[in-house]
Amino acid sequence: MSGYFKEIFDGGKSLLVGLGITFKQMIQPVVTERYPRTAPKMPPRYRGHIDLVRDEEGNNKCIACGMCQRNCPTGCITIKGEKPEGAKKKVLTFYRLDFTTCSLCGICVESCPTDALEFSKEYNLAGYSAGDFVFDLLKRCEERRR
Amino acid sequence: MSEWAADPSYETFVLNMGPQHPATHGALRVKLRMDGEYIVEAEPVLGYIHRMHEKMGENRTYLQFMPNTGRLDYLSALSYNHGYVSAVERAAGITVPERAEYLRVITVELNRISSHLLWVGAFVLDLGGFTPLLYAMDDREQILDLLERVTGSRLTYCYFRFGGLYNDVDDDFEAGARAIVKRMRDKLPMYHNLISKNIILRQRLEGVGPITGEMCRKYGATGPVARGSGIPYDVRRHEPYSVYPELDFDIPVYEQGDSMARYLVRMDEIEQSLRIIEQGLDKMPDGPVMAEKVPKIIKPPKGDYYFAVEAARGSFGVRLVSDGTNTPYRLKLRSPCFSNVSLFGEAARGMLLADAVAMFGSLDLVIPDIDR
Amino acid sequence: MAELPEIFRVMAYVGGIMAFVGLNAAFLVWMERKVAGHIQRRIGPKEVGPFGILQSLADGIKLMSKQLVVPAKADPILYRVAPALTMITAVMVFVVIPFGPALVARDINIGLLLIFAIASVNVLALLIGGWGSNNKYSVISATRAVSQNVAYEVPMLITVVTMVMIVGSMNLNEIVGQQGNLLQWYIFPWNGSILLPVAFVIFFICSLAETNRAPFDLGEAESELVAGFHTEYGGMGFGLFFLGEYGHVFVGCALASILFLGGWQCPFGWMPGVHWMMIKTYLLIFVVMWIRWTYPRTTLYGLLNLSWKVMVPFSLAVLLVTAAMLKVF
Amino acid sequence: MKTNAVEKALGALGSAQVAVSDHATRGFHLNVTVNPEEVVRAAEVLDAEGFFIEAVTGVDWLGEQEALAKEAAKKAAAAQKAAEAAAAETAEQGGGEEGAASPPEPADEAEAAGQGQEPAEDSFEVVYDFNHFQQLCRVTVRTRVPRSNPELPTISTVYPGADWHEREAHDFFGLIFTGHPDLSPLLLPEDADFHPLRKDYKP
Repeated sequence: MSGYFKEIFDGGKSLLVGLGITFKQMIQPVVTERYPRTAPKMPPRYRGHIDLVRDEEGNNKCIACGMCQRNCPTGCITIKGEKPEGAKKKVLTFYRLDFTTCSLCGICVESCPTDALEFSKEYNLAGYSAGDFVFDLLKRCEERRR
Repeated sequence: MSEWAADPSYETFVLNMGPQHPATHGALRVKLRMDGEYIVEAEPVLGYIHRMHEKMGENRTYLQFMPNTGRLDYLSALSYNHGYVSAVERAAGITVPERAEYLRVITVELNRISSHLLWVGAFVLDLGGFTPLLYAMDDREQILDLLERVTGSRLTYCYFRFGGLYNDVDDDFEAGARAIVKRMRDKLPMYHNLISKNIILRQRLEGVGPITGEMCRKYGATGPVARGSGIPYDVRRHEPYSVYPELDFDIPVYEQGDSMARYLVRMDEIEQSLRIIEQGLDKMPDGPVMAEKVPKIIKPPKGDYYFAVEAARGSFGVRLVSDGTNTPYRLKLRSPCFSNVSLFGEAARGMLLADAVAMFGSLDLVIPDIDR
Repeated sequence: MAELPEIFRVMAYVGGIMAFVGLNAAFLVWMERKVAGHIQRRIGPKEVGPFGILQSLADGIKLMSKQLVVPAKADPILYRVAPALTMITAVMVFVVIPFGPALVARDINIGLLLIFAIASVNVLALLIGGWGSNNKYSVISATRAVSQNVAYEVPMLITVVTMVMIVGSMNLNEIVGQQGNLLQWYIFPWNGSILLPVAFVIFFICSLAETNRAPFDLGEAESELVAGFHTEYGGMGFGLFFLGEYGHVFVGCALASILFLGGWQCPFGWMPGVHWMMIKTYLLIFVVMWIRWTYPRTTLYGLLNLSWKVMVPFSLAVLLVTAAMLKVF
Repeated sequence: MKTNAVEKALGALGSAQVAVSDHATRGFHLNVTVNPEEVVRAAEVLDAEGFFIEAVTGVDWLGEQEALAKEAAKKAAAAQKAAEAAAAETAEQGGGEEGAASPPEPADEAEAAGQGQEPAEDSFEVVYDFNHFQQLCRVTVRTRVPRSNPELPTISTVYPGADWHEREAHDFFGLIFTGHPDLSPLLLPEDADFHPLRKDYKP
């Protein structure tokens, strides 16, 4: 019989302790980060979609060698470049990234011989159609220069 | 209670739990033949989220398969990175510098704590308690922020490389990690008072869904499911790899084999992981994070290799059959949840629906890990 | 001015009660989400109107704008009657609840009996709803809700019988009238029998179970039965179940405050009034919500064990001790 | 240690060749190859020793035999070229010893053997992984099953856990496990008749 009362007493005590905890939590300040009003700051190594690195005058360092295109596991990068006569190195003319199939593994950034790629800090990429996620990095690079 | 359900005249009905059901945490369907609220027979149906990772492994180079490992069990993705990377290092004979191994162990243990935290929240949510999920998510957020600062991603990591890491940690990683350890140590008593000692929860879990050691052996269940049934099997101790032998931590084992035991095993594992992280941070030497001459294209010699790691849900094994080229000939991923869920059919026979949901939650299943 | 004919009084009270039930449900929806928010260290509704007040209005409009879909194989009559029935029982009970000394729709001398008669019809509504929507989950949840309410009707009535024994009448206004200031409330052991606080706790827990709330919400157990008996209901069907549930929660807490905390009596005895009744009831409703966001759900057998093995013996003990003490003193 | 106890027990099986391999470099301790019929026996032995089933899977060795045959032919051709060079050299020195004549013969037989019968039939390799909870000992049991009729007995009677692994192997490779309770597709859709992990699978 004593077990019966003891169990009820212990049970009751554990219930009251539980209430105490939630009350203590209720008094403490709220932890929500009000996203639309306060934009969160992304850490330096945050992996957004890849972007072309711009050196001082603002043009990119890419030599259109296609290393990133070959190494990408899901083949989401397509590049076109041509060699202007007289110049030694090829120049990038078209850089298309299909971000819908990119898995952000960083192999392209790693395998680029001239370190022409880096991770951007874009995080709110809402779009209405899949087309919104196909980026033309060359155009983005020029836009940022102006 | 359901013996007379055996004769065909007694009418039982089939209830579909899933593939879209709050308790299955993903696209897994369990066909329950029910007699009233008692389960006469339960049969999990898989394949709703099957992506054929093993075929992808055969037409990708070794490095290109790295992001796939993070998509298997996305809650402890770093352990899966660790398993795959170590398997290829064992095959190709690459040795990893000391600092990289320590950093790997620390980030894997942080990932294990974040996985257990999310599991505790979701598990108590299955039992009807809404609030602990939010507290667990709040603590887990700290770990995700720290790992995001280091690896760049929050859930599906691709941070390890053959021979070391993608890049070294920044300097306030150690301070961040120690702050997390301190914060978790203060918070654990709160969790125990709110959840473990709560009489309603104890009544819901004690004696519910008993799994015997023999059943674990027959079905190959590993991880907290086996350790809840009295089997002290933990790959970190049993088949020591990386720098685990130098770290001193113990393996929580409970004998009862019911849902409460599995819950307590995971809660104690959080404490052990905190100990590992602390020791790791103390013993971590300086030095390079990447082995010197790691070939650009990995071509391991012919033959087959096996490497097992202790993921948050059990022993994750990679069987790598290489034919000397730069893509694996065959890549078998032995997933822990696949074996853990296979014993649900036999274990749930004769249980009440509410208890079956509690036991299902205590198995801690991640469906993409089952379907691969 | 001349006494207005009776019909105006009835019309005023019917309008008042209907408005009150609607507003009360809207307020409780907002309050529950705010309380849940702050317990879980988040804000709760914030965007719609100042402090999110209009959130429940927005929910109401959303629910009303939804198309009323009747599942093909659902029983046409039962499916439609069930939500209405919960609403009817929720509203009818307000007839006898004394909000203020003179503010009671109909002061019937068997008020308490009327409340419990109507409240038990609510279980029927859940059963009809569950069975009518022809969905396996709903049938399971309906049978659970029935066995749960039956199990908790018994101890609740036994504690109410002890209260009636002490007070001597079932007229709610009289019950409140006899409880003057704080020291005369029936929650304190020196006012009737030494086990009155236990009676209050039992009554409160049983009212939780009656209204399918907190740890006993097996009726609409999300994680097992998807949404219990109102799985197939969308739009206002679900809305009515929701209004009904909040109506019953208010009635349960109002009864607890009437029987034990001296309804509209003021703790210090000066001007009693409807505000005291509101404060006490909404405090109790806060406790109900606080419990809901703290505990997990019990199982059916755990719940029935609690009722038959703990609640009923304790309430019988309270009954006997009270009877003995009333005889002696 | 558990390994030698198991080694003796498995050795007792008729066709088992038991090889101890180094765990550090290969990941398993015992590498056992058995005939398909012996698989259930091996499973029973390991079950008696208290092992748990870790995984069952297949490897499709399509084109292996051809590669072997080509290799053998290449080796034979190389050996023959070397023999001719040696014979030409002795002819230059005018020495007439017969010694040089002998090396070409072995080259011819190998060559003849090479093209003689058409290369042996390709096969699936079915790999069973067992491990032990208490002592560290991973045993890998392998069998070869011809690709034309990939049949072998099921071990789900001994290890119920293998039931799903075998269904998965059936999904991916088309291996037929005789005596299996229900060999319907597990991960692939119900009406799947293709086997993705076969090397000759065209999506």
